[in-house]
Amino acid sequence: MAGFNKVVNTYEEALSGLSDSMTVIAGGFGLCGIPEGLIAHIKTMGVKDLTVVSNNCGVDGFGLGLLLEDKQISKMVSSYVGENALFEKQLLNGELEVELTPQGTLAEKMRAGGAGIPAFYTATGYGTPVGEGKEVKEFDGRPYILEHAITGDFAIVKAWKADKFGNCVFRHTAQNFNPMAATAGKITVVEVEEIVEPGTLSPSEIHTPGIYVNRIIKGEFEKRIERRVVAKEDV
Amino acid sequence: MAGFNKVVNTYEEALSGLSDSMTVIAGGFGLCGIPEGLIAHIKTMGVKDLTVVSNNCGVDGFGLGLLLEDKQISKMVSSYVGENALFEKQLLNGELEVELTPQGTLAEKMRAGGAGIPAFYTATGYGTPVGEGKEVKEFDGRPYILEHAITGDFAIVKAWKADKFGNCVFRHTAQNFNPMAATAGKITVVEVEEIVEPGTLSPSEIHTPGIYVNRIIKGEFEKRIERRVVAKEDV
Amino acid sequence: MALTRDQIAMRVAQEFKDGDYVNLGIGIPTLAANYVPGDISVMLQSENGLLGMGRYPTEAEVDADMINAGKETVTATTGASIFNSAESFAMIRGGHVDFTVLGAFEVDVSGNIASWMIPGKLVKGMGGAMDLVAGAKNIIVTMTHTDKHGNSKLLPACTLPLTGVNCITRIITDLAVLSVEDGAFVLQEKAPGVSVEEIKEKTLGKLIVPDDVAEMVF
Amino acid sequence: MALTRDQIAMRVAQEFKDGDYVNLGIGIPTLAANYVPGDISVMLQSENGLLGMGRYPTEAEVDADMINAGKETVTATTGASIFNSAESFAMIRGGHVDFTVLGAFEVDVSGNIASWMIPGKLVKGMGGAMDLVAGAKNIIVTMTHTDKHGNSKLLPACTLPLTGVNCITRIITDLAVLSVEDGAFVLQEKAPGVSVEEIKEKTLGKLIVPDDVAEMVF
Repeated sequence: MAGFNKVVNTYEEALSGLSDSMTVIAGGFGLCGIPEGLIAHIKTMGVKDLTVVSNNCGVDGFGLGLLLEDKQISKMVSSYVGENALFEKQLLNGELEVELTPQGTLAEKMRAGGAGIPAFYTATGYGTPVGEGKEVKEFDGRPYILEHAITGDFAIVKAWKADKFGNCVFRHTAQNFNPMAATAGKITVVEVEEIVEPGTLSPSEIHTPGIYVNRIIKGEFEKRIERRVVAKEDV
Repeated sequence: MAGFNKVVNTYEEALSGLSDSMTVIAGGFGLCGIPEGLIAHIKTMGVKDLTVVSNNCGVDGFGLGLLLEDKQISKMVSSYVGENALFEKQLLNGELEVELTPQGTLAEKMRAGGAGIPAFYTATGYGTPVGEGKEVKEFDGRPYILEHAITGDFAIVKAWKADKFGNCVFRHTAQNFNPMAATAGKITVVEVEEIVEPGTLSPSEIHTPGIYVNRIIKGEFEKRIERRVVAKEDV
Repeated sequence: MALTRDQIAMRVAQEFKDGDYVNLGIGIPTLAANYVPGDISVMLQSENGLLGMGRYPTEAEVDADMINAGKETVTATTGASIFNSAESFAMIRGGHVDFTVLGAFEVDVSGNIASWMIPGKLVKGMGGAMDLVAGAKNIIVTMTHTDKHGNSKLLPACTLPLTGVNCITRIITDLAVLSVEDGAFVLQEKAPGVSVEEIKEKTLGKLIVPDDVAEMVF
Repeated sequence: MALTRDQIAMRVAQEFKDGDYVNLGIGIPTLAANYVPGDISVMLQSENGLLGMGRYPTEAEVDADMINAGKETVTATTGASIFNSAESFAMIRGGHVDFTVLGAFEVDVSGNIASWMIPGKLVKGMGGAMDLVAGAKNIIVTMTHTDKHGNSKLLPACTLPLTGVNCITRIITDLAVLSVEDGAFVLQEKAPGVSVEEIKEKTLGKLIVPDDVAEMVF
């Protein structure tokens, strides 16, 4: 099954073909379940004018926040971008554009992109700034807005384990946007904690089937915690 | 967590509230992964004029085919109904209406119904009899048709294991339409091979979260095989 | 006396029924989890993909892969399920979550809510709030009755950009419990020691006051 | 000589590249799995929710919960994944399956295909065929060049209700391999011993015959 072995050994190979002005879809929620090494390598590559689709934009100095340092991102599509001073500055300067998208709509847009559904109706955002300029249609007397799918030139994904064929499982809430991102990239690159042999993962427990995955790289993860909250009392 | 214990002990309780002219969404593909006991009990109940949404309609004398015997189904929404002489007869007699729906569109309609998406665009069926009378819209120069979500008064689902809170896992390809059906019923009833204690199933391996499930009943399954094909040579 | 944040949360928790699935926003709504009556259980949905959110972890339990929608470290309860963001919002948008509790800057007599954006201030984003107000079966808004300048937050029409339209049916403030019905706020309960006059004075939108208004019971 | 069913399947299998994900329809397409060259591997997608469909089971392996889209008992290969029908068709509709091979009653010079319904005959349904032709990157139609009455199945325009429009790019029959380009069939290869004249005669739609037409090699 040589043709299905998707493991690459360097970040150069993993991100080969990524160039200026491309759209990159990134998995992760806050700093949880983000492809740390892939993001760091995009910084090293120095590609510019990226559109990045991700629920958040990391924090100053970590995660996608790294790509703000050299102004590599020209547009973010996100639901919440409040954790980042550099982001604020570039936004106010007009160096960075942001398309705020409701979190559920964002997840569904990625899923739709991967699933060949060019657009869908949702009540989310109707009558709000999000609905402005969008097609409205009533179903059963309730108004809905038409939202379009998102696809990316690249998708960068963080999984817990993947087998060499690209079948992935995610750990706890580090799953989040990763499975949808994986379906929506022309080239999908998965950075994992552990690469296993095909057959190791139970077929019915696979979160992302290998068909969506083009390249797999073993990463090292800091897994920085954004808000460490610990139980106050004995539990 | 008494409020989350969804286990019922009789089929009467499991299907309480099901009445004439309702829409029932059923999981299963062919005879694989069908809620055998729930279907048999619907026959016993004798409710009539049902609209049944299911990829297939069982075979003569088994599965949904049972509900044809007393003409309980007035309309089927399916992708393929070719395995059933009684079905043919009632269709030709005009006793039964069938709305043929492409398999992927059917799965997506159920998912959309459960996910609060009233309609979506797909290229499937454009330019064919399936597309007739439906709204057409172009995206990136390709025409797509608008398909509407499906929801049911009841969904009947077959799972392998469920915990008492309704978290379900499915076995092998008996998964098929079951997870989508589970999301699309106003009342979702799951018939399972085994009921387990909450905490037994790993949270990240659950196929259907309990929030979708209203009632759980332990069933006995014949698991009839539609096309038993065995390897001819030594393997 | 106006309620404290914890008292508002306590009153919110009285709304829950045994077996409810509930999504709690950041702030006062989150506090409500501490006051769920002992004889019922609710399951908390966290929109980053967790149904069955538990307490905060001990030091030993802290796990970077286990967070809630507020990005705090958290645990899962027995019988929890974990899933992706599309599934999480399918659940929310599809109306499977029984209750959403969230804060707001303003609500109005049409059931509109503004909670995410103040023009001129930096906009951080709506997160999942627009999906939640569009999808949950019952939405409870918790907020103070007036802003820090004493201006009413219960208006004839919201002035800020909206989070959702025609979706708010119940409001719990530091002064009162109100429903939204047919273009008016209807006073359901008042906080202990708060007069109907004070509530009238601080409610700018049309307010209907029934003959008999109960006092909240804790 | 016209090809046998197995020879058509053999020629189909030559189209596959190492690492392709392939969906094979019932009939001749399914046979193609037997002729995948030894130096490449393909993974079979079965639209009921199985990626990595394997051989038929032994008696001991037969499992009612493990079937393919033809409702036959099957096994899964090492590295297979199993998922629900919405996910399966997300994969198909989203263009992630490299090849779909399916039979047809008719195809035409516009790349239209009719494969599921003959008016006046009982209609059993399209199953997943409409999704497959709308979604796969490459579709190969396998069929006999003519029907049992000798009528061409390669037409200027399909006469039967369609399965999909503008989607067929490659056809492998018992007589030839053809592509569909700019409103015409283009003859790519002929079966061993079959003359260009016979192919011309049996192709009702516009046929372009290049100067040099290779013979199939097995």
